[in-house]
Amino acid sequence: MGQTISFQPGLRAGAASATGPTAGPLPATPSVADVLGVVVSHVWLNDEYRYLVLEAPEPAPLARAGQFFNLECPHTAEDKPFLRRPMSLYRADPAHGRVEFLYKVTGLGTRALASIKVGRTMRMLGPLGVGFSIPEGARSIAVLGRGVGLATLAPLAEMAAENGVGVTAILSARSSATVMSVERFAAIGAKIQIVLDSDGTSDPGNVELILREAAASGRADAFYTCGSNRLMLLMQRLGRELSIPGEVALEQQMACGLGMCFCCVRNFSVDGVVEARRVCTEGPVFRLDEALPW
Amino acid sequence: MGQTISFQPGLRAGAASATGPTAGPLPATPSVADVLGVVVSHVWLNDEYRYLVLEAPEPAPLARAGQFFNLECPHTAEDKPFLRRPMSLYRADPAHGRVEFLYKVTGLGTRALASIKVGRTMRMLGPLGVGFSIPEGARSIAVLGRGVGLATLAPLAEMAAENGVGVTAILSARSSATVMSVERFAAIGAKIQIVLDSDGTSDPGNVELILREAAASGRADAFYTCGSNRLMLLMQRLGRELSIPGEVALEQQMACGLGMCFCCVRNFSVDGVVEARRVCTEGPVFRLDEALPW
Amino acid sequence: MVDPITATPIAPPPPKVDPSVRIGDLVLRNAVMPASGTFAEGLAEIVPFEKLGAMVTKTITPQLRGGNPTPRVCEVGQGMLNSIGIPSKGIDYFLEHTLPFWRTFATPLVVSVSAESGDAFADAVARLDAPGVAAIEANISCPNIEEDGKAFAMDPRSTAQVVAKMRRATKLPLWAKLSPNTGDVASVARAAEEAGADALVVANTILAMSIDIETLRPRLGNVMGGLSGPAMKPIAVRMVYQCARVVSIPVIGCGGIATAADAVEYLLAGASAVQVGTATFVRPTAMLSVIDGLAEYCRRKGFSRVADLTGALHDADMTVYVHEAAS
Amino acid sequence: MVDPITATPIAPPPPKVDPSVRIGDLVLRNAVMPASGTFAEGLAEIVPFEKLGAMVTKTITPQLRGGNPTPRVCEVGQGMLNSIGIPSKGIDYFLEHTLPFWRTFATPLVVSVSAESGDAFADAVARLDAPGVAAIEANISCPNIEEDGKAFAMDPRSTAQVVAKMRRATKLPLWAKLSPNTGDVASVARAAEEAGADALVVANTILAMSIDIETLRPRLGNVMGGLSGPAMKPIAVRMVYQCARVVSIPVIGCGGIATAADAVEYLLAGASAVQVGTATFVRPTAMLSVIDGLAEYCRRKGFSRVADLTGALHDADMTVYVHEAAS
Ligand SMILES: Cc1cc2nc3c(=O)[nH]c(=O)nc-3n(C[C@H](O)[C@H](O)[C@H](O)COP(=O)(O)OP(=O)(O)OC[C@H]3O[C@@H](n4cnc5c(N)ncnc54)[C@H](O)[C@@H]3O)c2cc1C
Ligand SMILES: Cc1cc2nc3c(=O)[nH]c(=O)nc-3n(C[C@H](O)[C@H](O)[C@H](O)COP(=O)(O)OP(=O)(O)OC[C@H]3O[C@@H](n4cnc5c(N)ncnc54)[C@H](O)[C@@H]3O)c2cc1C
Ligand SMILES: Cc1cc2nc3c(=O)[nH]c(=O)nc-3n(C[C@H](O)[C@H](O)[C@H](O)COP(=O)(O)O)c2cc1C
Ligand SMILES: Cc1cc2nc3c(=O)[nH]c(=O)nc-3n(C[C@H](O)[C@H](O)[C@H](O)COP(=O)(O)O)c2cc1C
Ligand code: FES
Ligand code: FES
Repeated sequence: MGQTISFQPGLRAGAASATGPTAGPLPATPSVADVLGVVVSHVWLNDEYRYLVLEAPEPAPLARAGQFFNLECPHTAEDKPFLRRPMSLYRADPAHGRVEFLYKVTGLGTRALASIKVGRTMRMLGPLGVGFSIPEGARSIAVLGRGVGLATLAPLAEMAAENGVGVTAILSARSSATVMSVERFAAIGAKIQIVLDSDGTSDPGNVELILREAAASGRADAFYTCGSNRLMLLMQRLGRELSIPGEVALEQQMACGLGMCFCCVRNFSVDGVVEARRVCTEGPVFRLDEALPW
Repeated sequence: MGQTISFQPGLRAGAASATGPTAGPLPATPSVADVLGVVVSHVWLNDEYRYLVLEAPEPAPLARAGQFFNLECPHTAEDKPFLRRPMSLYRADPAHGRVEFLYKVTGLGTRALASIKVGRTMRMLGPLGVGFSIPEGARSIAVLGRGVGLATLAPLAEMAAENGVGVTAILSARSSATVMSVERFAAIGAKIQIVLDSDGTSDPGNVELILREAAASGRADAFYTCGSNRLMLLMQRLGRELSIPGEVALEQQMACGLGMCFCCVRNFSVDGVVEARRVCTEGPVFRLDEALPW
Repeated sequence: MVDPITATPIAPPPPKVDPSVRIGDLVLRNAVMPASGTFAEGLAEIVPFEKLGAMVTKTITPQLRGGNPTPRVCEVGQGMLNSIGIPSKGIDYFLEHTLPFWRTFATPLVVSVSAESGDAFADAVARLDAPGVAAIEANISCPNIEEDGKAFAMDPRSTAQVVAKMRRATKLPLWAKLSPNTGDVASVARAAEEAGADALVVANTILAMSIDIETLRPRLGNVMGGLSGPAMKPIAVRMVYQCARVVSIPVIGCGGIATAADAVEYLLAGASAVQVGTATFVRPTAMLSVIDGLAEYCRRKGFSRVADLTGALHDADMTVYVHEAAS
Repeated sequence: MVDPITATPIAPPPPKVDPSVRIGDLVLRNAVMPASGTFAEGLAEIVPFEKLGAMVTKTITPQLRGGNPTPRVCEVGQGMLNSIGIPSKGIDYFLEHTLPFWRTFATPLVVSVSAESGDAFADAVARLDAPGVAAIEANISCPNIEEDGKAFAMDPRSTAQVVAKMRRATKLPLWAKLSPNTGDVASVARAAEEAGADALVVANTILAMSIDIETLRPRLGNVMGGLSGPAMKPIAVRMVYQCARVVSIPVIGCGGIATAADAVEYLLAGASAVQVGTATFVRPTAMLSVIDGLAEYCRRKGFSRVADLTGALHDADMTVYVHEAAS
């Protein structure tokens, strides 16, 4: 993607280089810490998704779009998650010392997480990983997300807006009941297109048309996607064809979140060679053109 | 102890014989079950002891003095007891379907138990084991208990009273703050003697005097003890000397409570031969003269 | 479908699931039985023994034996250690006093037996060939006095020897219960099969230890003891998988089974039946819920027989290095 | 005592505890270090490496290696399975790019190494004799291609061979990391000592397996993987106890240590130091609390040196059958 505006809170050891550890001591002020957050709000948005707001000391609220935290989920009578669970930043508010998450209750860990009550504390390790970046000179970006992937893209849209970059947001969902974060995108004046399975508009053919139109009308100097393999492949193909740089936020099972255990690797195609990278440290945001489908 | 009035709810397979299982099918109506109790009251009596009242279906409230339950303690954030914990019956109230316990918070399991709230349910396996029996013709018995052992003896005193048998109760404790169940013994008109470490009255010499006096004045046709090795040895020696039969309620670590795992054995001296018996099935109440110190 | 009387539509009855399994010549009404040493007469009031696939006795030794010093059990996280030892009243006592009790139930009785040498094992097995005994489970995880106290099942050679001697001594179905305290359970399994075992039970407890840091003493009177319960499940599932790949006799899975889901894991890994041990201490009715839950799982997943779960793991596309450690 | 300024009585300062331990010729500032494969540069922002007794690298192999298919980890109760494999950029890369980073810390660096044959091990060890490397930890729990893929440390003979070859190849302190996947860890320990190991690390992960009963697939891409975390602690404590009784070189305990209490158990069982692995994933600062908690425990119990905990178990009055299984 050539030169980029860096919105990173400072380079970290693991993030500094995708090819290996850096020599030399690390910066004195830690930009990652295992802090204790206090739950200030925790509500259901619909049957599956919960919205969690915590008050947390720095560096947590300094997290940037695309970064994530490794959350220590509580234990309940039924669910006793052993490892932490990674969650993307949904919103960081350094002024009020707040960090927000939006998550889908899927299994053991998120079920347990869903039980945490307002006023309780939770350990949160982060901010972790490499966040989104916007290429220098970009005037407008196109973001395409589905499901909980929209949660990851919402703070990117705000970061773009803050930097005077326009946003076209294509929000894909099963039905209108499960589209999330519309207000977030609307608030920054994004051009929003909602596409649904229920009325067939989420069909890749239709999404392709929307993306092509955005590119043709100069509203897509960069592509961003999260949450769907199919949409990632579509955006990748178009990006290659139209020479539009892009980024994708990926998920993989994690244990440490800190680049130590090597369980979170995914394969990437780097100049035709397949290379394994750790999603927690080299990602979770990667170059769209190097990503491989999962 | 010669002929005894049986206060047992019905002979059980394991309890029927200390020398081995009985041949033949078991009684059709189970007298042991794993029932779900509902906590109706749960309070601290002092810094260490808690008093727990449950509503439970039959056969639980049919439990007799000296029997016990194997309780499934809840899990808390800190304490996750794996096995159940045995607790003596403190009071059974078949009319109101209630079962009560009095316990000391000592470790993992009782700490977790202490957390259970009114309205919550708890699995309780029982009634288990062989309870107390009173020799036929006894007009008055002497019970000697210490600490939580008093809890085990309280229902025995009531059983005696119901059968027109008088009770002398010697209650030993560290200080007056930790004597428990005085009202229970008082309510049935027992002759109560409180002996304390704090004023030296709990000294074995003094307790011996009290017991000898009870025996001399015809108030000790049988001896019962629970909760102290030292007091058990004292009562055993006096019982032998004065030819007073007796019973002791013993404790041992338990896993199954049902005679299956053989972890709860204690040694007994039976006609001069040392024999291992399971406290859960052959006990927890044993003949005083056969018990060995622990 | 329509209700013939009310003429209202009714849901089709849930598909019938055949819960029975076959262990060699023995057909069990279902796949669930107790593990040796965690089952006895006292459970009859809580679990109707007629509902079990089989009954398995505590291990019996030829002669009277005392067992280990107390404390004999301790908790460790989601599991427990035991060093009960094998207190036993001897085979004669068993035949005279205990067997008649078990004979009153229609459920097959498996008698667990242990001895200190191959010959003693053979002798014990011969004496147990009595009416009411459906199969012998040889607990060969016990120390072999001819091998310096090492358990027979720690080594394929001593396993082969002891199983062969027992095989000659009885026509009863002979199950060999393997020890997890070996580096090569697959070879031990093969040795037992070749020597004539009709089935394998995998596995006994894992040797372990726990220390009370306040008293600075071992938490078991015997210093070390056997780990059982959920904590050992992933290790025993692995062993069942390794064994089932290399033998053609049935494998009975054992270790940490508390729920039907646990039992399904063992069956998918290759077991033909399962034993439930420690879970019965925690929840005396555990075996009953495993039995019901297995049928329910089959219904939900479209298996018409519980026996069809055996080895139904989807691993055909995966490379397996049976001997390879991980990290 | 009285405060010299305010003249009010003050509590005597808590007795000083010496936290240092000695592993052969190496004196460590405390008894706590990370376990191989659970530690890397990324932790530096959270744990000041200067506070650790030592640093231990992820296992390095002579050549570039890829590692195993995903999923590479799964949870099992209070533990996890991993089949990371040993992805490695090779020794040359390590010496050139990674070692300089580690050299910037004053804490001794232990380099974990693995290879597929005795000669390859010897060659690797020789190449790692570089400034900044304080000791070699030989991960001999890995498969030996000359023995059909069985791990070196499953067997005393192959352990002796590989350790002897390494011993000749380096003057650096040589630690052998043993596998729990053996029936006789004490003999393996003795073999390693006799062949020249300076210390033992006991133990690596236990081979295990977990199945997703909804998909009917193994939960690890590699089918089987290594169990780590609290679930394995009682097994590894037992192995440390067995090993420490038969060798006179230091034993480093490893397996499920999450708290100072866990570490104390290992030390009492005979360990001279401990490694913390999985716990760091769950609580990245776990090692720091183990370090502090060890000193606190010593203070409370009246030990003036953490090193005095080693083997301080009160078991003199107890009979121990080192090889005997339990049930
Ligand atoms: C960097 C990153 C950011 C994420 N951000 C979000 C978010 O903002 N909102 C949200 O709802 N989800 C997010 N996820 C996915 C979330 O971590 C998983 O849904 C969650 O771990 C599921 O755990 P579980 O125990 O509830 O589910 P289970 O299915 O029971 O999990 C079983 C195991 O699989 C792992 N796992 C399952 N699904 C995923 C997944 N999609 N990604 C990684 N591991 C998985 C779990 O960690 C656990 O180890 C993110 C994942 C990553 C890697
Ligand atoms: C038949 C019987 C009746 C009992 N009745 C009562 C009662 O009415 N009130 C009461 O307060 N206590 C009673 N106890 C003792 C009670 O069971 C223990 O205090 C309790 O198990 C301690 O568990 P913990 O986890 O809190 O303590 P910990 O000390 O952490 O227990 C550790 C282990 O030791 C066992 N254990 C510890 N102390 C004892 C003990 N004294 N007896 C048996 N096992 C023990 C526990 O079961 C557990 O396995 C009785 C014990 C038995 C056997
Ligand atoms: C208290 C106890 C006693 C045991 N006694 C025996 C025994 O006598 N013979 C035997 O073969 N296994 C014995 N075992 C092992 C069990 O049969 C079983 O193999 C092991 O506990 C693992 O299964 P689980 O996790 O379901 O308990 C015993 C286990 C426990 C916990
Ligand atoms: C994710 C992961 C990776 C590991 N990688 C290695 C390794 O490369 N080399 C090694 O010797 N041990 C490796 N181990 C094993 C650990 O070093 C340690 O022996 C084991 O995890 C037990 O300790 P624990 O319970 O504290 O984690 C690994 C363990 C885990 C969980
Ligand atoms: S989660 Fe451990 S390396 Fe990425
Ligand atoms: S507690 Fe199991 S036999 Fe007594």
